[in-house]
Amino acid sequence: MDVMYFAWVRERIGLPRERIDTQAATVMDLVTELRAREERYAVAFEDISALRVALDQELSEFDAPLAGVREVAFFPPMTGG
Amino acid sequence: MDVMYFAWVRERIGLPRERIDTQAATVMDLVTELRAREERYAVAFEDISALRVALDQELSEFDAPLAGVREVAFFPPMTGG
Amino acid sequence: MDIRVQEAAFDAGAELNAFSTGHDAAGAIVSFSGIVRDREGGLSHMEIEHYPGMTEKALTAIAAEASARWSLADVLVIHRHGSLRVGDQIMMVATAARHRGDAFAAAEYLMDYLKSRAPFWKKEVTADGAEWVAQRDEDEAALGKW
Amino acid sequence: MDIRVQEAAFDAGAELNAFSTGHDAAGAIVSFSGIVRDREGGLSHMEIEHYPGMTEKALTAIAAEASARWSLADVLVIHRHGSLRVGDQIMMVATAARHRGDAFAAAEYLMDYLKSRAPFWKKEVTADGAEWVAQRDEDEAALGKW
Repeated sequence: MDVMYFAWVRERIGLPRERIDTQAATVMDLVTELRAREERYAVAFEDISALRVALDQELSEFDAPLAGVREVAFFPPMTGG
Repeated sequence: MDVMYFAWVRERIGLPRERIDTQAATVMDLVTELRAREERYAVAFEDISALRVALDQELSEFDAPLAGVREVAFFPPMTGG
Repeated sequence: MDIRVQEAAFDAGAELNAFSTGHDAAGAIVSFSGIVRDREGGLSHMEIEHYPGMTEKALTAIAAEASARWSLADVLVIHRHGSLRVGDQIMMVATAARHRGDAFAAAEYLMDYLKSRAPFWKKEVTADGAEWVAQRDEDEAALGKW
Repeated sequence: MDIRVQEAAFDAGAELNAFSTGHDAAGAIVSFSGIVRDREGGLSHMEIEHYPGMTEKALTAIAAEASARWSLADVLVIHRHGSLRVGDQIMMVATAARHRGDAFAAAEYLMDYLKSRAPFWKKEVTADGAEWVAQRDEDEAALGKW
């Protein structure tokens, strides 16, 4: 699946998107996998209450299932307008 | 005192302003005097719930005193904007 | 604060751009503009009468009250009188604030009070004759929320 | 409905004028525009990042919801991304309606949802470095009123 990062999540992880092969059942399972990868992921995902997640470009929740999802995006709360 | 009429009050009475010498104590007393003058005044002032009054260019009430007032204006509810 | 009562047409877009510049900390701008519409069909033109002297005072008082209630950097009110055609700009208000909530609330307050408390009267002229626009109950009721 | 996400600058006044024409019965137009301000002093520029694809979908969904909730003749949303300087227009929304209450409520709803639900992120760059703008608690809280 495609995993995308925006704003300071992108900066902490150091890349805007990557392709990840995962068996994670939920967003939270994916976060746990990512945290275990490297320090920069652990730092980016340290406090998920400061993060938002979108599944296939729709805002979602961290307990949402990933079955059938092609694109996951992590980012801080939006600050447009 | 100067008495002014706007919108359909002006049209019914047939003039925009006139000078009136009156001893009326309140706006309502003045209305009663005007109604007694001629049919066109009686028609214009028939239903004062459909009218508004300003004293010296400030919105006021029909029971307000006229002492010291130089300019009285009668008009329908405003419809600007 | 800029309050204008005028017969001449104005360019709402140009006014919005001019109003939007120069407020150092106020990044939120709300505008309302009112345009003559032919709601029922057959409108020839609209005539707007006002009460010179009182109009400016009433608008200034309404704008001052809005500035006292909300944190505003600036207020603009322009209202035309005289004869207007379909599509013409009747009036506009604009507010500048640091926070958008203040700009929105103040602009709506200005409109609610301008509508029912500033001495303007509209007359719609059609081929069938002329008719003074009646106040809508909801316009008077709108004041209750402030 | 006109939703635009673009890097290029736009002229809010010209957009307002274009938007204001051609809605037969909608005489009430409300606009909101957001402008880059140097609130604390020392702002060099602002960078706005967004999520291409999702941004347009989110804005379209918000505008569709506003159109479902209120009686609107038209909705305009323009939001820039990329590098912006002090005084630049960041974005604007505009609503056209027959009644001003609908135009005001829909414009404020659009802004509240756009602010917290459309994927834009602002970064302020000063001589001291760059900082991502944090969400204000009151922006999230603003959604509660709808």
